[in-house]
Amino acid sequence: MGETTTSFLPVFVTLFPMLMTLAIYYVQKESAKLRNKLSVITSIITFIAVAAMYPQIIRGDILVFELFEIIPEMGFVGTFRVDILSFCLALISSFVWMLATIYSIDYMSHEHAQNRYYPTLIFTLGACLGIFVAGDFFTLFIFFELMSVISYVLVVHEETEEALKAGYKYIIMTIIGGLALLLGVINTFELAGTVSLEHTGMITTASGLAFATFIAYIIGFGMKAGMFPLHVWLPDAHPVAPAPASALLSGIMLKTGAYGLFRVFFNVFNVEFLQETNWIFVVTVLAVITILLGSAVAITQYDLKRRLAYSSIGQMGYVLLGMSLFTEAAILGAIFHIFSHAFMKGCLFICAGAIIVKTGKRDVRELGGIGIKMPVTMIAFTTASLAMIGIPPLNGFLSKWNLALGALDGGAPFYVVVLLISSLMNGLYYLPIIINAFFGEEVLHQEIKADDVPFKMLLSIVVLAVCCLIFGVSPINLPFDLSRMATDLLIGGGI
Amino acid sequence: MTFINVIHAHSTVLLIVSFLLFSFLMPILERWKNSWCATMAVAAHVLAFVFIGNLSWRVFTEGTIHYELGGWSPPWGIEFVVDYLALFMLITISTVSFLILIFGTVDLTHELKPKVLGLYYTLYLLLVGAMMGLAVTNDFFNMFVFMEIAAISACGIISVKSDRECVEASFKYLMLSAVGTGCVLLSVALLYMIGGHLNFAFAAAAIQDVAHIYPNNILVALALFSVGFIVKAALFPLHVWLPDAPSSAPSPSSAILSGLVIKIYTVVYLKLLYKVFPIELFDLLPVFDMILILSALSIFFGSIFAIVQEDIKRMLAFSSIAQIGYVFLGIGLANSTGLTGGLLHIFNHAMMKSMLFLSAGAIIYCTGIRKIDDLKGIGLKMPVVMGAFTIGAMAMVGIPTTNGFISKLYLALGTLDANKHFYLAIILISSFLNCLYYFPIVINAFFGESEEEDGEEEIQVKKLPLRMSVPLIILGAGCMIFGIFPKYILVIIERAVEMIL
Amino acid sequence: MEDLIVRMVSRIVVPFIQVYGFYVILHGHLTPGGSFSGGAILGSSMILFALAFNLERGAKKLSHETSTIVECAGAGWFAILGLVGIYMGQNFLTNKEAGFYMGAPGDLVSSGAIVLITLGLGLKVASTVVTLFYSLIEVEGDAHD
Amino acid sequence: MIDFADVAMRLFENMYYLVSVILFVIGFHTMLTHSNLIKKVIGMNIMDTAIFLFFVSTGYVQGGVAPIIEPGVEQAYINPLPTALILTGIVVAVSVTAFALSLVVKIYEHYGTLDAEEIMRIRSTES
Amino acid sequence: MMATILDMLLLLFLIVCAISVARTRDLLSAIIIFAAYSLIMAVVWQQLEAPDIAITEAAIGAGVTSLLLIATISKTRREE
Amino acid sequence: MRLILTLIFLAMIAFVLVATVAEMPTFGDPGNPTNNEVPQRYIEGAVEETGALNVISSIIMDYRAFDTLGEATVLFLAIIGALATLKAH
Repeated sequence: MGETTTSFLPVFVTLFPMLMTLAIYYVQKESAKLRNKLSVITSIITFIAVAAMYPQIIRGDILVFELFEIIPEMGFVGTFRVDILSFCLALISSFVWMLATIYSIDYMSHEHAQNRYYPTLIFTLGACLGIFVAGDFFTLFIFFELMSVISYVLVVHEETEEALKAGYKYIIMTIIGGLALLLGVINTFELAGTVSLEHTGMITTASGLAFATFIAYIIGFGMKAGMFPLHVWLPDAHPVAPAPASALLSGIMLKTGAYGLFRVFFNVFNVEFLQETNWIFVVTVLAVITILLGSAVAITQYDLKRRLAYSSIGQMGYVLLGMSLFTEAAILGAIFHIFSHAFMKGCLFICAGAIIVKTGKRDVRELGGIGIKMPVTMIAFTTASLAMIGIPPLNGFLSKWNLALGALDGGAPFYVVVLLISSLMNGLYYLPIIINAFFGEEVLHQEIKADDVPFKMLLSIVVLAVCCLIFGVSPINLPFDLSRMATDLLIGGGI
Repeated sequence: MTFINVIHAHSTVLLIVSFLLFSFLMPILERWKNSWCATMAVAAHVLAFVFIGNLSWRVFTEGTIHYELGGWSPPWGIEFVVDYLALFMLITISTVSFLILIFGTVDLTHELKPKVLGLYYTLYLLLVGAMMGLAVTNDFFNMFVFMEIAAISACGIISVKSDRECVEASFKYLMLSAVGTGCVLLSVALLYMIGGHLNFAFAAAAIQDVAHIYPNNILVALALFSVGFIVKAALFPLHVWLPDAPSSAPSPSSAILSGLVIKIYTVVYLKLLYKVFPIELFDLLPVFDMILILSALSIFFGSIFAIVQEDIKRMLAFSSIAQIGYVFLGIGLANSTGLTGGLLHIFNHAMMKSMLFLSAGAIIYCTGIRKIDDLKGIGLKMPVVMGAFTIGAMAMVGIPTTNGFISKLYLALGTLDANKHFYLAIILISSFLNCLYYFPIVINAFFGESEEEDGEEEIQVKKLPLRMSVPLIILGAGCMIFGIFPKYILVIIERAVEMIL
Repeated sequence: MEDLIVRMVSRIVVPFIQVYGFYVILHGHLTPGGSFSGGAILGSSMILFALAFNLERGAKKLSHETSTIVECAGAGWFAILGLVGIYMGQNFLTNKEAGFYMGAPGDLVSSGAIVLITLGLGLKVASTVVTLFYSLIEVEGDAHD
Repeated sequence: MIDFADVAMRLFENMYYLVSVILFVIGFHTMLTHSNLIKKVIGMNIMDTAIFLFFVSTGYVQGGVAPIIEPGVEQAYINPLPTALILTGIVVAVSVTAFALSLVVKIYEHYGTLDAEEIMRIRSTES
Repeated sequence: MMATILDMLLLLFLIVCAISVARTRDLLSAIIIFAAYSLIMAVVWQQLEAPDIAITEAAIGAGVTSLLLIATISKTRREE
Repeated sequence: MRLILTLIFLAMIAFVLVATVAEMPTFGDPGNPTNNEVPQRYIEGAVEETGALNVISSIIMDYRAFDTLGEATVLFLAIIGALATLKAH
């Protein structure tokens, strides 16, 4: 076990993007190019800063920093704390964010209001990392709300009627979730007297208030994670955003909810307590419904991005299911699925963006023959789709395998069936797109030139697709090792 | 006997007298040179900052300051007391009213006829002076006099606008104020009858002694006090004057009415409730529970009414009813966390609501639009104003890093400390309702498309003068700063709460 | 009101009322009455005068210019007398300790600041009453300035 | 069981208080329910005088005289404090009345009526 | 005892005046009744040994307030 | 309906207040709580301390002179308010 060391890095990765937002905001008056460069550089530096924590984290150290005291006597002290779980999430977020930012430069070049887009994107990065590196629930809550509210701007970027409607739904649900989360945090503080993530098992006596706290957390984080009854905002909000923003919304921001639930299950409560009271069963059931419903509805959708959005709901169900089963393999699967899904869904969404930009078509039935016109994009899309379905050498398989193992360990083969069914359904809605793209008859694409999208877009697409490929069943699998370490930490109760 | 010594010894009274003297001078000055009035009003505020600076230094180093007017010791003469609570109010009032005034120096030339400007500043100074007097006074009858000064001047700054709604709203406010002050005076009489003292401290001691002989007197007095102050503070069932008054008045008047005037009565009520009335009385009558119920109704209905409003200032006025409910909630919780939240909300809401009213005023100044639906696409044309409005809206909803969040957090913890979960739900629900009526405005302003693009001309936007934008920026920054570093104001509030309980 | 009798009577009566008003003001510290009642009597006498003759002539007796100055001066006078207390090293509005001439109890000129304040306030109240009456009764067109 | 005779006796003894309370309610009623604005103002005045009467009554002492000291004469005086306060109160009341009346004049100029309900109707039809 | 009966009569008058002010439809009459009310009030205050207020009430309550009210109805209207 | 409600409301107020009257200290009783050291000092000390024979004058102009300053301010305000209202329109 490592020791606790004070490090400024966690604060840096949060505040640096936020401060750079100002710089970007001022630079953009001078030149758009400089703004784009600055955004990319910011995201790269942030990624490097996150990665720089790796040597210490891998030793098992925990990095802490106390920035300022807001209300000290209420445990409201703006602390930052990075352990292996936080690091996993921060790493994947900053990585995907970096790629999405690079992708944005070409993708957004024809869009309006870029001056609003880039500062928002970078600020959201800071807020999102803030959630992962926060050291207490109050700080976490602050960054959570900041991220939710600021990302509203990303959702409504298009400013169409549809986007505004979806955005309104999003902001309303976000506020409800935020309030529920606030309720949970306040209740925790009331019951435990602390909200710091140093502690585990803050609440271990069952009471009405404790249950209310549990439910409040489920609502608050589940809202963000797209859990079944609270997912209603998701299929509207994700498709209307610009493609890189959708990729981030689906790939990263959904994970903030999952991360929060991890913290709730293992820090606020603990495994024994949740199993004893059977409260966790609520989450398990909802997760199963989420998986089945997300996958089933996705089949009925013909809008490409909408289909991907529903697929996200289903995939988040895996993560929720994994974390609620509480066996080692299941948790490993859940954490690894966070990585996998970030790669896969990030890739899929930006591919979709590339397709839409190129063809102007959103309907999956009209994409016949696109694979020949845009070979690289479609190959990447295919890789990610296959990973989604869970075809063996790809990363999606590895996470599902572990989840299934976990379910069997927990003596609940029923969940394996669920996983299988959902994989089947994944196949049902991904394969037709791919088949149609490569073998379908070419419709209405005569005017499109047979060249792929610009280099910067391709770069991101390819990198993500390669990640799906190599972080599958391969001997050198950094995400898997990190997930294993995080699982050890969670199961060992050594947070 | 240097000048510094004089300020040091008499800053309590000089603070109020300087406002009175400046306003007495104003009408003469106005005849001589009209343009100096605004400068005079600003000068009065700057002078007040000097006195308040001195007072805060003394309060922090020496503790509570007692000032005996005319040199007569308390039971015989009037006494001013500056404790942490009063200091807190003084700071709030002086800062916010100063910023509103700076804004008003431009806005008023647009909203009012030039010949009433001098009179407006006179009324404004008297209102501010009276509020400060209410904060420091420790005498029942003196309180009554200050209440009347505040009432008439508050009505005056509504009716100076040449708009017929203004006169009517002002009259309504005046009548209800008269009911309020009448009730307060009657209850002062009831308390004087059995206590024989007018000084708060002496009256409290005397009433404590006779509480078992005349319990009904005290109860009726308490009920009348409550009615009087609830009318003045515009809590739910007796709020009828509020929506009319600030929505028709000139924007600086609306800001000061909604931001400060209703708060000062709340603080006076708080002071009386905790300091004067004997504790065992509250066993006979569940006063705090009644306050809680009223505040819950106020929070709920204020928000509901605000949702259906079309006029932006009217919506803000209804929102004030909801927000004053929070303050009363803090009072009713009667524990230190809740009370801290309530007092903090006084300060925070003073900043947020004045900022919102001022930005509404700036919108009206620049474009002439009052209807919420017409505000589409205005955000990019006036970024400072709508930026301030957005911060205000976020603070109202209670998004973290804004000050509204901190006070709601304290209130929420207070409800849990008092074991009253129902009110926690009320707080959360009302935050949600706030979001329902504040966010559409912001969304429309920034993302909405202006509808009359074809054919009709674009919205004409005047340039925002510096003196209007600076107060908005300061208030906006204040909302953020006190959202992240609330401890600078909590230092005072916590001591005030300690002293009250 | 062009009635001759009313005019004659008021011409005779008004000076007496005014003298009585002044008496009430000046003897405020010795007998019942004081600045407010005396001021009101004084003001009413002027209103009576104005009503008996006509409003324009009455208005000339006390223009808005003058009344405003009297108003402000009356209130300011009070505050300044209070500041004398501070100047003398005492608290605000101190009377005896601040060194005002106290005289012998019962004299007309006695009791220090009380007489001075009463006098100032009495005039102020008188002018207030008159101004209020005029501002209410004045016709829209020839209002002010 | 309440002794009604005793209560009646108490009420008779406290006749001034009783009357001022009744006047208060009458004034309150006039002020709140009459739609005529001038009546409202008069009602306010009645309410105020009722309160003043109440306040001054608290200072009355049986057999006392007005507190104008005749040096050398020993006698009981009434409590001067309420009287002094109410002196202030009356002036405050007249100020409020004056201001309210100036508003009434302007309301009449704008709306052409003094009836509060009529004004409400005019406002609602316009907006 | 005489004093008490006088007090009672005065107070009764007060109530009667107050009610009739509220009931009278003619505003000028109402104002005159209100002036009478104030004058009775002045006497009541004399009964309460408060001559200062008695004088003030007579001058301000009955005099000034009535004058202002009459000025107002002269600018507006007499009927309710 | 509204009238009846108002009347009921007023009757309630009246009842409460009248009920309170029955329990108040007796009118004019020299032993009432109001007759404490405060008026005593005013009556005994006024002539010497303020020089005024009329105790009421000495109270409003000296002991509690600040109230009177406030009252003068209210009068001043009434005029300013009335002028502002009348000039504005």
